[in-house]
Amino acid sequence: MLTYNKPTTVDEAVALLKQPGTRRRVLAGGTDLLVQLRSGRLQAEGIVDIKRIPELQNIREENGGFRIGAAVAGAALGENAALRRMWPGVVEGANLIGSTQIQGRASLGGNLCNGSPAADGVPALIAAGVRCTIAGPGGRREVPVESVVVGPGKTSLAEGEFLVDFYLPAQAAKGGDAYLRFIPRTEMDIAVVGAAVNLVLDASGVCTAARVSLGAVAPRALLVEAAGKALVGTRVDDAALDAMAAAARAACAPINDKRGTIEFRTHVAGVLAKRAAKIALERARSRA
Amino acid sequence: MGNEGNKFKWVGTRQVRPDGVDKVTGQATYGADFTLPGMITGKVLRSPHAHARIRSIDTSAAAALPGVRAIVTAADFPDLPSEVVAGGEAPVNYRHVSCNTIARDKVLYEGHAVAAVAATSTAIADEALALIKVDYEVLPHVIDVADAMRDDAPVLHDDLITSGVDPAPKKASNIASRTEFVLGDVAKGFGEAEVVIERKYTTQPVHQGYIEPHAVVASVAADGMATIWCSSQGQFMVREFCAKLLKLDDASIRVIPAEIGGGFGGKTTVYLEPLALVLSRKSGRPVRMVMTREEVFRASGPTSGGVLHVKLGAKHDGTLVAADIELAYQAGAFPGSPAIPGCMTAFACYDVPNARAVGYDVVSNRPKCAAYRAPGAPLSAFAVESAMDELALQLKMDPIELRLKNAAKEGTRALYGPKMPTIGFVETLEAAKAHPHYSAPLKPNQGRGVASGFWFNIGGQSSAAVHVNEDGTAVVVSGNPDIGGSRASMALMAAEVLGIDYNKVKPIVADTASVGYSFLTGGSRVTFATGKAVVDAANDVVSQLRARAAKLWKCDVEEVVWKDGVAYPAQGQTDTRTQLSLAEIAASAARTGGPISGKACINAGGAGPGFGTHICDVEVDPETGRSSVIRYTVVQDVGRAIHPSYCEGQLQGGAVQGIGWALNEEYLYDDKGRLLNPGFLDYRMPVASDMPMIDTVMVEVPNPTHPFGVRGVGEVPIVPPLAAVANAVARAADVRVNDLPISPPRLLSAILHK
Amino acid sequence: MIPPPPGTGGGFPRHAMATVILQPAFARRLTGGVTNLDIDATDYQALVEQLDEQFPGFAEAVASHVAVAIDGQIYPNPLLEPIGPTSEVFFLPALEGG
Amino acid sequence: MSKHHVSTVINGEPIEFLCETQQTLLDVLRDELGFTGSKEGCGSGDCGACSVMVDDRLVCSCLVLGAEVDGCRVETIEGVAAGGNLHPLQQVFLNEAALQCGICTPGIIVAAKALLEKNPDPNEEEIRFWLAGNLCRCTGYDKIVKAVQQAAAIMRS
Repeated sequence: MLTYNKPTTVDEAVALLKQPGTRRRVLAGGTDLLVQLRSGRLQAEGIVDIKRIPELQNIREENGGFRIGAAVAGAALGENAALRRMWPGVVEGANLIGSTQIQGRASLGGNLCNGSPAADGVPALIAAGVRCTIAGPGGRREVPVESVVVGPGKTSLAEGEFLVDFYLPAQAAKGGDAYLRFIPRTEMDIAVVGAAVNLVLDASGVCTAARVSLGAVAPRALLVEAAGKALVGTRVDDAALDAMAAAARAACAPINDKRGTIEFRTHVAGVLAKRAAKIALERARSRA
Repeated sequence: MGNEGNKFKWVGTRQVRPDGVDKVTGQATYGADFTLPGMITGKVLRSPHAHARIRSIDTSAAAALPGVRAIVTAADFPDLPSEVVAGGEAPVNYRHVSCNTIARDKVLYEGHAVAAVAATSTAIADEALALIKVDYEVLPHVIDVADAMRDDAPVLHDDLITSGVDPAPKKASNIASRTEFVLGDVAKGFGEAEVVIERKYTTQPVHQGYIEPHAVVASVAADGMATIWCSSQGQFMVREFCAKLLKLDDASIRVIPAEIGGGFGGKTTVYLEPLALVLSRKSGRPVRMVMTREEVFRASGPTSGGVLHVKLGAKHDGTLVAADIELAYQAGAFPGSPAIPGCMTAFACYDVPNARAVGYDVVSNRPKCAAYRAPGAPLSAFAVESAMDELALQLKMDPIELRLKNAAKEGTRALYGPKMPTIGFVETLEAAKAHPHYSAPLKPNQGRGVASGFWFNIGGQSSAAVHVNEDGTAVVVSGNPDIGGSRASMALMAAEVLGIDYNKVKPIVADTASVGYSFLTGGSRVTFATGKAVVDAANDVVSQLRARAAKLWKCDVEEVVWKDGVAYPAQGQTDTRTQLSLAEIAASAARTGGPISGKACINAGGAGPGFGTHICDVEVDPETGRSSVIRYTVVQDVGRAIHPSYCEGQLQGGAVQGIGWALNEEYLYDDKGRLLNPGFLDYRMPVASDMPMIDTVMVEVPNPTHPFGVRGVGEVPIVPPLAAVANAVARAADVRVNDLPISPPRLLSAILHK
Repeated sequence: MIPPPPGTGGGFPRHAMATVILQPAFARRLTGGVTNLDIDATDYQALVEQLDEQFPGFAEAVASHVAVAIDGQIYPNPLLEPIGPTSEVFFLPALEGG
Repeated sequence: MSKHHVSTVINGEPIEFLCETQQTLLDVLRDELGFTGSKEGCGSGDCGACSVMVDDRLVCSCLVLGAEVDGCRVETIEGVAAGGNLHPLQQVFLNEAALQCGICTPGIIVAAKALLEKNPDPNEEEIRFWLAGNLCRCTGYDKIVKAVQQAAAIMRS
């Protein structure tokens, strides 16, 4: 029989999750977990609902950046004006997860830990240089977001560990980010390609730092360092954007599946990276 | 369009549907909403293989599970002969229906039902399914229609000999039939042609996509009397199929129609009903069965995909002199694709002196196809209307002008034989040409496509009764499920004939024991055929009312005329003292001979053919291959719009289904023949944000065989969109994709390699 | 009240004969390939009886699997539909719909 | 088998129920409590026919466990009409024929109501994207979008 617990503290949750022998699953928004349990793709003997743990449900400003609880619903992220202003790309990614109804439940923590290479919430987090807090039997540890997922459906979380929150650093004075994804329809699809760009300009408009992340073109979301490098030291002109797009395409290792072909994913990855970079550039420039 | 210039008081007005309040408040009872005391749950065990022989089924472990009340397999069903017999209106092979309901000997597609369990809870039923041991001998399978036609293809049915070929083939194949229609001399026609377009097209099977999964509650009493509550497109169809499959009398089955959550043709056959009936009979408990969405995709019928070769021959001035189409439609696991209507409708829009259509009905290891809006027509229209667009481009002719030049009119001989009766195709073309949409400017990467379409529409058997209540209100009883506002149409027509307020007329959809036989809600027949029955029944009431007035006035019935709900003496109609309203006559019914009730049972012929012309604008993103429909206009001859809003709804809904068919909807299989996208996530039906508003223009060329001029409207609007979209994309992207769906990867690849 | 639709009642004065037209495949099976036949009948049943005399098995063949078009109007299951002296009669596959 | 005891407020009325972990809120509403206005079209959050409000958030009740709503407020289609009076959305859907088969209508009305409470004057694009999670196969969405616009206008005035 399937158990259900709703701990109110992180320690309580860890205690439940570390119990040997019982396969317990962490429930945040449940928009992936419940579907996978019903379809039989996942098995579980117990469900640990982490939404009643206060720190997993709040968004707070910290050292000029934001700490976001792993279970905060997409809709709540979208309603936070300060967060939207500083990290519009991160919020765009989070808000592209599913329908309005899904937004009422789906969390960034769940989107990440579900381990899908196509997760819309993840590339922008990687581009933003986000760090995650993971709690477990051994206490808490902090890791870069790109190290959490290791492959389709697989994370680096150890037995009994779970994701507590994300720390989004302060955006640079002239920094901007953006996320774009391609789907066949306008809504309700899994990303066929996702691209996030976060770049920083100096006073003269030259790019001093850039991070480019791609989704759905490899077994997990990629941080494409070469693509970022292609922008650094440039004014993000067409030549630089072409070089960046070429680097992005070169990093793609997609598959043919029901959602897209290798040719399509590789080509569109470059297209979206370029379009996202242009939006990020505009946002960086528009900052006072 | 409202009812401006409308000579009727109610017909043509936009009234609130009588069943509306229940449907906006959540009170309406659909298939899965019905419960009975003691009801238990039925679930189906489905084949994991695309093609396999069933060596044995061991249900003993499942039967031993506490809470399991009944288990059925094909052994519980009569082994019917394989013969085509007359069904409700069209021929049916009941063995095929039976074997599709529950597999006998062989499973023919992934998801094919092999056993069913009834248990006291869904969890127990699921557990029981897992305990049923089926020993399969897995056989090679074939999915695609072209592969299924090859000599070396795995054969699904050892006894399937291609019909329509003489001499008849000696060995079995997957080709169930070959059908040919010929008009004039095609070879001679192409000899005279100055321009010839010859192309190959392919389309994918698409699901009707109704949001309500199939659902049924069946209860069999100790005396064998069965009652079935279910949502379907025909309670009489459900009764007939259950009776034939289980060798029962029609009289021993009563089917009570639930509200139906969409059908579009997909609910014109049975899946769960016979299983639920037998499970209830075995368990002695009412049994409810509801499909999951995944089951709907894996086991219920899509419409066919096909391979179509089209050849058009024309003069330089655009006059068509010859046309040829050869099409192969995949039927799924059992014969019965709409290849024949595909052939018959292919060139029906045009006056072509020399034409030929050849159709092949081909089985493969997919769910048996079911009807879907204008079955067969959208595929052949996609091919023919795409070729017409290329012809127009090659002749540097306006695509509407080309169609006008060749348009079928009253008296035009159709390839399938008869001359066209009164039709309104030219009127739809003229209206489309005059529509502001057609001359609106286009931006870069935008293109405008035009396409037309035809559907016969059907009539057939319908029954109706009109009861006059003591207070002068009336009840209209008919036997067709209301799938999109037909109760309102029935009430409007009855109110018009009786001459009383629409709100005093309450329509109901009766069960099989409460109204005479009525064929399916389908084929765009209800407002036409059942509407005709309602009008006849109301006229029957009117003659009774006149007779009652005559009695009260002690005059001959001929001396009583009926007008606007009031009986007048034939002479001196201004003499208001001697008028009798319907209410007054109803009040005196007991004195004048008892209740007043009219009925009509008819077999309606002369359904007026329907034609439509669609204009579609798309914008293509040349870097990603995405096509966005940015403007869409549907023009259709509806004969007479009884309820204009619900007519428009049919036009809009049909168009959007066609747009989904053109752009994204398809079935994806792995190499084992297993469906990869059995859900709304990856079976991509249009969502609200994908669509623009769908503009509609209803042309009214009344059908002379209907008292109000009604033509069916539901089928036609899904016929033109496939080509309208494809033609728009071709003109926007400057590259033509002849294989549906025109999904982004497919279009981008065409753009990158053009 | 609404008048009955035109052309639904009564026979026709007899002058010429109705023409029955069959699709080639159908004709090969039933009439030895003859696709056009002139029949003198006032209703559908009489027409089929005459055809069945000339081509035994015809009546059975058209009993259930076909619709019939008389002067352009399609009838799912005709019996006494009137046939005019200049009528054209076609046998079609039965039609359904979604 | 021990069940979870859940206390909740549904359409303003305190309601307690027992459920197993795997029962979704939709299962509980339909099978245990008789609120069959919420429909199951897919069971995977892709069709929106089961849309309800939980603590003022629009969700698919097929993706919420019954056990999760302990102490929460749930609003379903059955609670949209105040007493005998239809909500403006319901009345406009009737007047404008914004439904055909009606199976998606409860979910769409619940979702549209949530939109209008958040944004009293949405434009066409905002309505279409807000309702993208509510599939309708009958109407092509045209009359639904227009009905929501018209209801919004009525509710503003």
